[in-house]
Amino acid sequence: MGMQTLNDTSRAPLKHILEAALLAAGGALSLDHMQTLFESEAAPDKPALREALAALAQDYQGRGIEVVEVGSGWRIQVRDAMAPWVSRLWEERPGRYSRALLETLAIIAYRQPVTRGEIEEIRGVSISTSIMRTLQERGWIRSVGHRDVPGRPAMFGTTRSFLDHFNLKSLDQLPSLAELRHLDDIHPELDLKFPEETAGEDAERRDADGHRQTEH
Amino acid sequence: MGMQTLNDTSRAPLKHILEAALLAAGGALSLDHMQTLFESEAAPDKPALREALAALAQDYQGRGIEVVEVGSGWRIQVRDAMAPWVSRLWEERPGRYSRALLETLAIIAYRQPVTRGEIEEIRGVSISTSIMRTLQERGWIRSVGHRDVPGRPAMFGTTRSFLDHFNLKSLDQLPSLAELRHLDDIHPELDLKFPEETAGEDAERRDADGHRQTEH
Amino acid sequence: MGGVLNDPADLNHMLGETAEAPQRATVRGEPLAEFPRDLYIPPDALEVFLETFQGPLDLLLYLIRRQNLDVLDIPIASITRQYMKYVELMKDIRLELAAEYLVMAAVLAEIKSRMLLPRPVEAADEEEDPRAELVRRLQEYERYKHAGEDLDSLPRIGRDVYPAAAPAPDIRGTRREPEVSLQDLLAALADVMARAEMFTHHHVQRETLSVRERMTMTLERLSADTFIDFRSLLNVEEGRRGIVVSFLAILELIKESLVELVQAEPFAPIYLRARA
Repeated sequence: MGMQTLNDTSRAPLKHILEAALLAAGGALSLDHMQTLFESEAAPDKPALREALAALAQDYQGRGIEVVEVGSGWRIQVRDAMAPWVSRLWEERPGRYSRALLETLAIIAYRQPVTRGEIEEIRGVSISTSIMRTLQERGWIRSVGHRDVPGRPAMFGTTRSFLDHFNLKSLDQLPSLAELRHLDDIHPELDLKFPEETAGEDAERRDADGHRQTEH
Repeated sequence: MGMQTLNDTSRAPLKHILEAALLAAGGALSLDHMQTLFESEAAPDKPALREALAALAQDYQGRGIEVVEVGSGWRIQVRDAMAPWVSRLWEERPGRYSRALLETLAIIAYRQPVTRGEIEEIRGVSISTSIMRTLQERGWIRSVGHRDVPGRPAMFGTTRSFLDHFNLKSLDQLPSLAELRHLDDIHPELDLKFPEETAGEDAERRDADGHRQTEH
Repeated sequence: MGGVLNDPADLNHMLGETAEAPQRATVRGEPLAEFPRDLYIPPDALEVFLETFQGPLDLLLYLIRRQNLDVLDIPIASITRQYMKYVELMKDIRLELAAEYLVMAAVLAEIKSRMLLPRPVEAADEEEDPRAELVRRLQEYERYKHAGEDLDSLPRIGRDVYPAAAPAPDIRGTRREPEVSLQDLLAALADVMARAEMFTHHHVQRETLSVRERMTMTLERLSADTFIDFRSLLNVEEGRRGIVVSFLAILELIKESLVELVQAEPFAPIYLRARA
């Protein structure tokens, strides 16, 4: 391990080490992972890493790249403004995702943990095995346990790679779901409700909120 | 995507477009390829590209990355000086040694010089060659001679590196076998002390031990 | 719409439907279920249909939305009729329609019949609207349909997001050696000793450990080729204890026939060498 004694951040500024590591990784690195790049006694603490990343982000102002935080950590990526040129690097247009795949992924993202049966119930059709396989192979979903019902079906949840892929830092950043309305809502002028009824509705709405929170 | 059809390099300096493209490509781009990123009438000529690349190279002075010309074009790469940190990105996680290896090492430490056959006798099972090789490669044991019996088996003893690794001045600092019976109570920091110092604590430890045992 | 699919309107034209479908002639409140007999069905109709609609819920939503109806107040008779028209058409061209479409047809028929039953005025409040469950499912599906579209519009790697990467110097991934603590080592020893029942014989003591260590050190200094002066193995600077340890080590080595001892005559220097 002779070379490691060179881990001398006095000569290489931390931000430049991180820049090199992030570019070499070609994807997101967590702060924990960044720390493992240093000898244990020389490892910068997390505030120091954050500070260096902020400094790097500052350096990138007005440039074609940026430092962003996504699900599994930090990465350097090309700015939107560069897309006109950069998108021409590849002749093939990126493939589109089928509606079935997107809807399935959306249900898993918003309702996790959720079983395949539950997804099918919401979509009203059976889900092809290839969609579940594709989502797992891409590393966007994974089995997170089994529902304690007959058959013990696997429950699925999304992964950090899913967040990375869609440029999200956390599930909170997903657009919010449309609210459900109730049959009674259609003739509000006729519904001279009793307080109990309204209270009940409020409770239901709160329920829906609470539900959202467990999803995240 | 509603991208600018203008490819307006007046707003994005050419060197930043090239930087974004080279980093998005993650490898070398030829000057011809770089030109295809622009609308044909807006495409910079090769001297302009070279000039922008030179400017970028200038910007990277003192940083962890560099612009270099390689066979297939130009690329941005991580500087060699960053190897100590960057190489750790792909480092295998340190594994764990098997119980068999640790037992073998312990027997060698306590019974040296000892032959493989003698270790096998104590452990009651044969020892794989790979264990002996691993311990030798690690520099913790070495052959110190041959036992004068049929087959002249090598005898093994521990090395100075072994002592260094376990932060021992000499083998004396290892607890005696009798003490090992109370292993649960041996704390690493006590193990590092000289016999004279531990003598008093031994008594204490035995006390504590008796106490613990009544609890169980 | 994610734009993944052909516009459902295409299919609509194919079916001879228009957005004004509800305004068509009706008999006793029921529309005339007429199909153009000579309707041209393109050979890829199955794909178009299956790709256009994700299932019965999606088809129903389409029928509701294209007429700007409120999902909470579905004209169930009219929607059922339109839905059945699609299902019949699919059957006519012998598409293997997913069973879910037929199940939904039954559900719609059931709701329709329940809607027709006269309900006692007092009971009307407690009794749930027969459409309630369907409405819930439609809304539930619709929100995830939109969520899927939202997901599709998020920037994503490969289409809108380009992670930056740079080749790194060509280094062999260094292998980190496993860590071993003294604790691990001693635990291993305690185990093996317990197995070997060596605790019962107290013949290995701390003292012999240093002798054992000295045996190793002594052997390292000896070779089979040359003799070494016995005295050079005893370091006076180590003091009395050190000399005793060295001496015991040498005796032990002799006992184990590991070294050879040579003395030319009484009181002459003693020489040692490793046994060849």
